[in-house]
This record gives sequence, structure tokens and C-alpha cells, in this order.
Amino acid sequence: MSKISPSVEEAVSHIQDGMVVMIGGFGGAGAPIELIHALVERYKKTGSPGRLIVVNNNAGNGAVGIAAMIYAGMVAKMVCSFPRSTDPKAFTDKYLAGEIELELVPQGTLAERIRAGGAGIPAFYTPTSFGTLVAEGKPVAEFDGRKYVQERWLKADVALIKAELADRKGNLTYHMAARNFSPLMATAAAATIVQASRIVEPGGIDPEHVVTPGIFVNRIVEVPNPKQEEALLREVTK
Amino acid sequence: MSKISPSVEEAVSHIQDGMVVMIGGFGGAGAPIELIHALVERYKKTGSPGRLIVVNNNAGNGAVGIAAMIYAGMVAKMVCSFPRSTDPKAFTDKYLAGEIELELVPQGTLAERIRAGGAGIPAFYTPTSFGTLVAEGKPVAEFDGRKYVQERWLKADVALIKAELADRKGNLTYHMAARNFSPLMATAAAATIVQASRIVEPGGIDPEHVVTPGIFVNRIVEVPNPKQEEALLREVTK
Amino acid sequence: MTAKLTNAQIAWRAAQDIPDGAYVNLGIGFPEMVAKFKPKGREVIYHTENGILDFGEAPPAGQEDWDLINAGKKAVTLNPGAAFFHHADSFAMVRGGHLDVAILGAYEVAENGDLANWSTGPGSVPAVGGAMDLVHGAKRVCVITDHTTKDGRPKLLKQCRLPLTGVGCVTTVYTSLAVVDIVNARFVLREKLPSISLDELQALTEATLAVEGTVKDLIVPEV
Amino acid sequence: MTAKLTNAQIAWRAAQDIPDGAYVNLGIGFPEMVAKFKPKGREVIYHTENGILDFGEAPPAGQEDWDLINAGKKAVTLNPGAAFFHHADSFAMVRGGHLDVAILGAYEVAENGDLANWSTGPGSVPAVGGAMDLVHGAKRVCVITDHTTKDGRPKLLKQCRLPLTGVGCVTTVYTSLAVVDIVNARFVLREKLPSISLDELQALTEATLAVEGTVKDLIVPEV
Repeated sequence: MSKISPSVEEAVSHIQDGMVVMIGGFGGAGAPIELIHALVERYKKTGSPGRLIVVNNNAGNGAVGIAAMIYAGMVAKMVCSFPRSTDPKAFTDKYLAGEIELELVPQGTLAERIRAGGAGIPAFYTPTSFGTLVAEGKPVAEFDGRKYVQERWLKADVALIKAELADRKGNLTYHMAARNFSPLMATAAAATIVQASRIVEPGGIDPEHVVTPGIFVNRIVEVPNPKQEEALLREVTK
Repeated sequence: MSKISPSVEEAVSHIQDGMVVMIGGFGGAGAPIELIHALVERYKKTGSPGRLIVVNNNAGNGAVGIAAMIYAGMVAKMVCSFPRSTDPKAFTDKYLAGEIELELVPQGTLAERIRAGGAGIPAFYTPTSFGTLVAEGKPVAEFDGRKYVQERWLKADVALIKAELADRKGNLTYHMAARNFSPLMATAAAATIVQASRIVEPGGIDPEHVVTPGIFVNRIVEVPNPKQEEALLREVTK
Repeated sequence: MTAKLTNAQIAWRAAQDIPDGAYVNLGIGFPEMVAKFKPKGREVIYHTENGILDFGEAPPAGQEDWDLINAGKKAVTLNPGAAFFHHADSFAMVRGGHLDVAILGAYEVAENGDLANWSTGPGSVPAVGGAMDLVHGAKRVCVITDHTTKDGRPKLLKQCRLPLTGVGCVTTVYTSLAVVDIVNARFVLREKLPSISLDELQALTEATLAVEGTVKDLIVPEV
Repeated sequence: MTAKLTNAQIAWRAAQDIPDGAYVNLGIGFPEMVAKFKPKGREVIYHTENGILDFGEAPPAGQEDWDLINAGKKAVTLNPGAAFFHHADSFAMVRGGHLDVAILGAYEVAENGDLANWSTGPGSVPAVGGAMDLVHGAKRVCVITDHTTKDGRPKLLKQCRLPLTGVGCVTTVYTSLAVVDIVNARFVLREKLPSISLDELQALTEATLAVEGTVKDLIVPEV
């Protein structure tokens, strides 16, 4: 049994039209650029996978990563908390033209919904967004005299995430704050595809330092010296 | 600002009658024996703190740790998933005599209720226990055609936990599977009191290896070479 | 008395159906025996509720670290690639459907998949542990059990009489006499010992044993 | 035009009320300025939504690691004793009431503690980020803001007109003219600039400013 994939192209080859795709990262930190770009290239060559529903905290920046997916026309809907960035043109133009859908979710609720999806919790109550537009249409309940909004789990067909180390069994570590949503998304997707900067032998990660246990990981591809989205954008801007 | 306490006696000195006390550990792994025994000694000398509600996966083994608390008569109620052990006499006798109350909670539900308490989630739905005696009286709801039981968060006044390393700011690591409930309990208690085998300077724990961030920790006392409950019991039996 | 499989043989049979690469939780006690019979060449990753993935066999006596235990509080070892995590993450693996197989013991199994394995009724101290979570988490929930109680009464029933662990959750039952799948709230007989007739087996089973296609011989080596 | 505090001075004033040892989240933009004015000798631990506790100042230009950023996506550094964690744990800290103080900007604050700071209404791309979580999490939810809008209309209102971020959540407002606590759904004036009269201040405030005891002078150094 091996979870190792020979290339980013192979790693993303099973993603199909209309799938829900969670993509790790907060801004540029943790964005799996090589996996995303392999997917964009596949779409440009074959017209598939299109009509994707993409889950990420943001909605792309500049013209790389998720923004490149949006420019390519393969994203039907974004589920995110903050569809703004230093250069949000890719999303903003399509959104204002009515060509892309937006589900706006408060950041903590987004994280918790993804965690719930991975943990088999179909619904939970949160104080967040009570009494606001974001809570419209959602059930409300009172506990101990305070009102809370019911939120549903969020699951995906696929998660694309970026790790620092991976072992053959799928155990992962992350680089600093590039961790963010990735450990959660890994739990909530039917198939979790990981690009890791380095693949080590089982035992190469201290069992106490594993952040994502291998049970949540399906495919791993080694991408040494991966591009960092923010660094890439600044390079382009120069 | 220091979270360091000079002694186990001082560390547990603020615990009062009737409090809800979460105690880390699963069987002997992670049981904060020195903190517990300091509390038992205090009770024997002063008659306080009594009428405690203790939350732990089990209900004590032999005559040490939680079993010592029960023998001393300071526990009014246990909240646990498995009140059995190799030598459960302390709890069993009092329970059958009607002298101690039991709230039986499935293990995963216990963990999730504690996590919810720490995460500000007042209630959630789980498939666990649906259609069983344990779910009697609890609200049931259907999501996507499947039925789930509503469970409430669980919070405590105090958590007593055992860590491997602690820094002055309260960041913690754990020794192997001694981790179990402790990182959750640390989040769900108004005051989290930690015995650590070693206190290091801030920076002595790699920020990527911190398991419990210091925000969840109130008091830390160094207990080098702590007793391991299971080892202690086997020592006694010999 | 009909010839029947030993507990070790039941465990052996259940072990053969665990696929390569599977994530598996073995219940405390009898189910732990299944690990002994993993077919050679297959990689199986064991999960324990108290926060370990990929643990190995018990260490030699005297070399235990009692902070490295399984859900039955027995000392274990680690395989390369093991991971520790806290209880909420552990049960996220369970409840979230990430385990491929859970293997549990049973007092009673009903044809609709209901399982009773935690309480023999009032009078003793109730204790449920992680069983109620496991039965609603793993993709396959397998039971290993003697086909009947010690005094010969059926354990495969129309309805459970004891307090339930879970509703409609069991997918396969490996007994001392047969292998039975639960499909659409019916017992479907897959294999039986060649030495027992279908009528004899049915007589030891309260609910109807449906047959779909061929019933294979349940052949298990001496173990 | 009345004399008023600069943004830096408002940030300075808010910083003075952060107690030693506090865990604090500073909203993106203006609130980030509060960190600059931490009184010497106080230890403040900063939390950022994207999974860091105890981060420090921005690194020198050219030395950024873009995997080490705050919620505003600006590069930061780490203090000794920092910790990383994932987004669900980060918002467990927020929602679970573990932060001592959150400091946010505002379009509008109502006397009942309602806050509007995320949307100026339909027409643009809505974006909420972590604000709706922060307002229901921290023990103290403080707003720093100019006392009025650019065209002189009150921002401290009887009721918010813009879409709400949270209901009844704000505890203290630090403005360019005053410090106002929200107590039992009323604005209670704690401090005001000595150069402005109570009547003048009230005229710039839609809801009533209650006075309990003495109103102190709001004295802020040049910063």
C-alpha cells in the first residue's frame, strides 16, 4: 500500500467536474500552488474539471493559485470568509458580473464547519453571526439564556493541501502558520491530496509531532522547494 | 506575570467545595497523581474541598489517584465513560450503596462535550448513542435522513492535568498516549492547573510542537519524576 | 454438540477480510486477538481510542511504558509512522467515518443490525467506553462471537432484548459456525461450517438466515 | 472643529487598559497600531486568527517568511514561547472566551453594544473574516474609532443602521474624544477630552451619554 503519487498531474487526475474542493492556505501561507496549477493546466487542456465549488478562507490574489482557477473559468462558487486581498480582481470582476457564486461564512464558523465535517458532527450551535445577515434562514436556539445559530458540517470531495514533511503512511507536519485550515480540510474530504516539501520514511516524524495523522491522507506528491504564493506575487509585481 | 506555582499544595489550594473538576488521564496514562494526592491530603486535613463532581474517562483504580479521592469521601459524582478498571472497588462499593452519583457518557461524546465547552459550542449533534438508554431524554434531530442526538458542552471550574514539558507561559507537551483528554480539559476549565515533569524557558518548546498553547493554562507546578498511576498500582500489588 | 470454531479461529476468519492498508479498531478483549492473524504481506494500521494510530504488539514483560497503552489499558509498542493525538481527534477519526473496520464483541445482534454489547441490564455498574461511538463510525462494523450463548440460546436475534449499543450498525457477524452479512435489515448467510446443515444452523439462529447465491464452506485452519 | 485625538493617540489610550499577562487579538488595520503603545513592563500575548499565539513585530524588509503572517497577511516574527495551531483551535480560543481583549474598528456602535464594522451595505463584495467570531468571544470587546464619521455624523448611535457584526457585544469604545463603556445597554461616559464640554460631546453622539460618578479627563501624550 503506497499513498505516493509520482507527479502533481497524476495527483490531481481524479478530480471531476462539479466537485467540492477544499484548498488549504490563508492568503499565501499554505497555498498548494503546484497542485492548483496542475489542476488549472489540466482544465486548460481538457476543459475539465469545471464548475468546481472551492472552499478557502479567501478568494484568490493576483493571477496565481485560486485566482488562476477563477480566471480559467473553472470555479462556479467560492465558500470563504474574506473574498478580498491586495489584488482581488479575479474574483471581484466575476462576482460583480454574476458569473461566480459566493457563500460567505465567518472565519471561525468556516473552520468549525470543516472540523465538524471531518468529525462526524452534522450540526452545531455557535454564537457567531447571531442577529446578523449571515445568520438569515438558519435555525436559532437558546441555551442557558443566550441565543445561538445552528450551523451544518462542511465536507468536500477533495482537499488539496501543502505540507512540510510527509511520510509514506501520510503523517504530516506544516511550516509555521502555513498550517491554518489544512489539518481540518484533510479530515473533511473524501480524498485528501498533499504536496509535501519532503517525503521521509515512516518514523522520520516523531509520533508526538505529527499534526495530521496519515488516516486523513490519500495521496502524497513530493514538491521540493515549492512556490510560496505571496513570494510569487511579489516576484511578479517587481 | 508568572503562572508558576511553588508547590502542588499551593497549586490546588483554590479548589472549593462542590466544584466540577476535570482530571486528565486514561487509566494511569496522564493521571496527575501528585496534584490529586495533594488535594486528598488537603481534604483529609481540612474537610475541604468536598462534594466534588469529577470528570475523567474512568472512575479510579485500586486506592490511588481518583480512587483515593473516592475513598476519602470527597467525590459526590463521577462523569465518565467507563467506571471499571482492574480494581474498581472504590467506586463500585459507593455506587452500589447509593453514595456516589454516576453520569455515564460514551467516550467520544465525553471528549467532544469537553472540546465543545472549551470552544464555545453550547451544543452539537452526534450519531453516538442514538436509540440507546444513554440518549433518553435528549433532543433528537434528523439531518440528511439520519438521526442524531443533541449533546451539551461540558465545562469545569478546574482541570488537573499532567504534562511532560511546560514553559513559563504555559505551553505544554505530553508524554506519548498520556496526552488523551488533557489538551481538551485544559480548554474547558475556568482554571487549568498543570503538573509538568520539567519547566523550560519560553522558546524551549518548538512552537510547532506545542500541544496545549499557554492561553489555556493558569497554574504550573514542576513535579520531576512524577508517579505513574499504573506503575504505582503494580508496585503496591507486588 | 456440533463442532465449532474456537475463538482464535473466529478471530482468524475475521482477520482474512481486512484489506491491505486498512485502518482498524479492535475492541477490548476478544477482538484484540484478530491482530495476531493478520495475513502476511498486508499492512494494517491499528487505531486505539486513547490516541494512537499504528501501534504494535505488546512489549516484553518488564519493558512496558504505561504511558503507551491501548484502550484496554494494556501496554503496546509503536510501529514506524505511528502518531499520537488527543481524544477529540481520536473520536473524530471514529465518528467521522475514517476507520475502515471496527471489530467488536456482542451479547446480541439483531437482523436489522442492532447491537447489544455493553450492558447485561440493571444491577451492575454500567460502563460503555467507546463502543457507542465505534458502531456509528467505522465503514464496516464487524462482530465476532460464539453463535449461541453458553447455554445454547441464539445470539443472532429478530430483536435485541438487552440495552442497545447502536441501532442498525452491524455489517458482518463472524460466529463460531458461520459468516453472516447484514443486508437491508436481513441476515444473509455467506459461509457456514461444512459440518453443519442449513437447518441445524437456522435452529440455532432466532431470525431467518437468508441465502443469496451460494453459501461457501467456512474453512479455518487450526490456529 | 474641536481638538481631537489622532488615531495613534486613540490606540495609545486603548493600550493603557490592557492588563499584564493579557491575551489580546487586534483587528486588521487601525487596531494593529495598539501593539506599538504597550506600556513598558507589561507582558501582552497577541493572538492571530490564522493560528499563532505570541507573535512579535514585523521583521525587517527583505527578511519576511510569508508562512509567518498575521490575519492581515502582514509578515510577523515570533516571541519566545510562541505556539502554532490550526484554525479550529484558533477559533476555539476566540469563541471559547479565552481571549481577554479584542480590539476592533467600527462603522457604528449602538448603545446596546451592537456593532457594525463589516459591510457598508449592498453593492460591493461582502467580506466578514473573523470579526463575527471575535465579538462573541473575547471577555472585553473594545472598539477604537473616530467619534464621528468624516462628514461629522455620530458613530455612537441609538441603533445601528448598517448590517451588524454582532449583537450586544461591545464593552468599551475608545474614540477621538472620549472613553465610553457600555453598561446595561447604555453608553456610560468614563473620560472625555478636557477641551470639550459634555453638551458638545453629547451633540456629536446620537444616543444618550450617561454619567456615573466623575467623568475623568482624557489625557493622552503626543505619540
